Amino acid sequence: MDKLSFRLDVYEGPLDLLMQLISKNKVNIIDIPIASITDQYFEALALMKGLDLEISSEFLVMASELLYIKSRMLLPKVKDDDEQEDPRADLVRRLLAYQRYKSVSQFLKEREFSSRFMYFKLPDNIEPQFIPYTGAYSLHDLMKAFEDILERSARCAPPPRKTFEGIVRREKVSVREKVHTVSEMIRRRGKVRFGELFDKCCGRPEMIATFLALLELVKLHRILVDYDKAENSFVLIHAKSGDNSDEAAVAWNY
Amino acid sequence: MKQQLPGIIESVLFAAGDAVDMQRLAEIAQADLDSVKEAVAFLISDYAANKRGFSLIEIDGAYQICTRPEYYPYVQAIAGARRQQGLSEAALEVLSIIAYNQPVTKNTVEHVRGVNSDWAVTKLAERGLVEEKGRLDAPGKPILYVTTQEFLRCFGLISLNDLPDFDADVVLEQQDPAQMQIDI
Amino acid sequence: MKQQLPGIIESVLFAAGDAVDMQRLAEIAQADLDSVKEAVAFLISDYAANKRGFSLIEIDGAYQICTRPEYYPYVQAIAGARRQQGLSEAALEVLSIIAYNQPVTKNTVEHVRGVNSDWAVTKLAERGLVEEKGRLDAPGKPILYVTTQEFLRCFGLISLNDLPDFDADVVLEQQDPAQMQIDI
Repeated sequence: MDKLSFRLDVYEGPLDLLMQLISKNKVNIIDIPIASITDQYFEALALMKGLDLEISSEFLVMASELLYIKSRMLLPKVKDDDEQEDPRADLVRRLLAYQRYKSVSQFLKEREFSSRFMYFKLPDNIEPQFIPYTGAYSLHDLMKAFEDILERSARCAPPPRKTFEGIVRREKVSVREKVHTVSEMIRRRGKVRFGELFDKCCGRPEMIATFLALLELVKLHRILVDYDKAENSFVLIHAKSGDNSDEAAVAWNY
Repeated sequence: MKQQLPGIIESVLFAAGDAVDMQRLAEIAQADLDSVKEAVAFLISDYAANKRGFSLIEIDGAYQICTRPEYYPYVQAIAGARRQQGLSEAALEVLSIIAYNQPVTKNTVEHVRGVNSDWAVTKLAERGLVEEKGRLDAPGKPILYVTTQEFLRCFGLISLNDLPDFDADVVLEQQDPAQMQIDI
Repeated sequence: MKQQLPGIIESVLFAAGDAVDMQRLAEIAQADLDSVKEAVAFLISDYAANKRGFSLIEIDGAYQICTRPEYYPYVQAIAGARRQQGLSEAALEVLSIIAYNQPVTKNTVEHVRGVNSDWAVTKLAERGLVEEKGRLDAPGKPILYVTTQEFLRCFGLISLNDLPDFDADVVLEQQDPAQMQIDI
């Protein structure tokens, strides 16, 4: 038999090495010439060792298994003993099973990039349904919401004047002005959350002016107040049927 | 318009997830801008005419593919248990402040709100509604935040110009107490 | 099949991103399973006939929408090129063994391969091709592994039935001892 050349780095394990030897020798897997295959197996290990390749313990376990089978094969056979199994039987079973998975590996390898040319998409963020709240609300609740914001603003350290240099045009806040601002904001957006009205306010005076403007607009039916349970917040809705006269009409009171 | 252009645009927009600038779309499809616009117009009318599941929207010079609004009830059904929570009150406040003042530092946001806004800013960034964009040329080089295209998409805005106008004179200023008495 | 069904299916699959079980799809669309299958077949042929940007795949009783492979050159321009690195021989072996024997312990895998398979199993789990699913009711309670939907998707399999048939137990023929003597 020719000296075999081995692809040293590709043995997945002792079974893989054995399969390669069997295939090189063109022998039947269920009728392995144990003696010669065992010799070649040891040659391969020696070669691996010579090349400083790490030989994992599994290769050594298989080596001893092969020697055991070889020795049993040399024992005289007891005639007419059907119970006696071929000493190679267990190894052959393992090799056959391994061979089948090997062929499945090949099948998978060919299909490995089946979806490479397809791109998938991440799930969308799907927002929960908005359920408008139509229950009753009281002016007290509205006042309470405003108080919360005022209370919070009290903790707000005033920003240094310097921060706003150049953008400050006015130092006063009038309710009249706020009526305009608030009504415009609600008219343009259709619906505004209560808290949003105060986002831009700094200091109690501006907040109070904003709130008074809001009350005025409610009184004039220019806006409607509803409560959005999901958001746990009042929402202010533009009232199409409301009185659309000039803000001046309401601001004179102040 | 080459025959495959609508398909190319669909697949690119699908894979991108986000909005894709129309100029960039033209480059990718190796087509001119007019052809891209034409193909997009074709897709929009095709989706509508055949009641398809998609719709194509234009945001800020970019296109994005999304589900057709009329099928939203079905789409919501798939969300089922993994329904996402809406934005918190705090997050909405921060978002509005950033939207109107961008680019803006967290410090400014906190001044306006009067409370620490770390968590809300982080949350908004996580959800892709705001993002970092450079640093302010000031001591400490604080990070500047801007709103994203996702913000526009989320709130149904075509551009930031769609935000309701705020009077410029609603100013973050400490009031003179004496003055106040008169005004209110 | 109601007229809007294809559109509903498109929008739900689009929003979900993931594969959606066909039964669940039928519930959401308020249609029967056959109608859903019919609508999906319509979509698949429509996408192909009109060179649309999408394709619809079936995995394990679920449907998923993705980009049409022929537009990959364009899509990769926006979404980035795909990693070309294939699985190692060892990983493919482990995957085959798990696929046919699931749920299966690492021990069994190692017995079949005749070699330690820790690394390969870890690698496969990292890539989402296999996952843990419970433990074997045996001493040491070893972890059981199964293949995932991602495995089917990745390898273009509709279900595990698409794996090649194994010959039912290859029968180990009892050799004639006399014959054996000659062989050795």
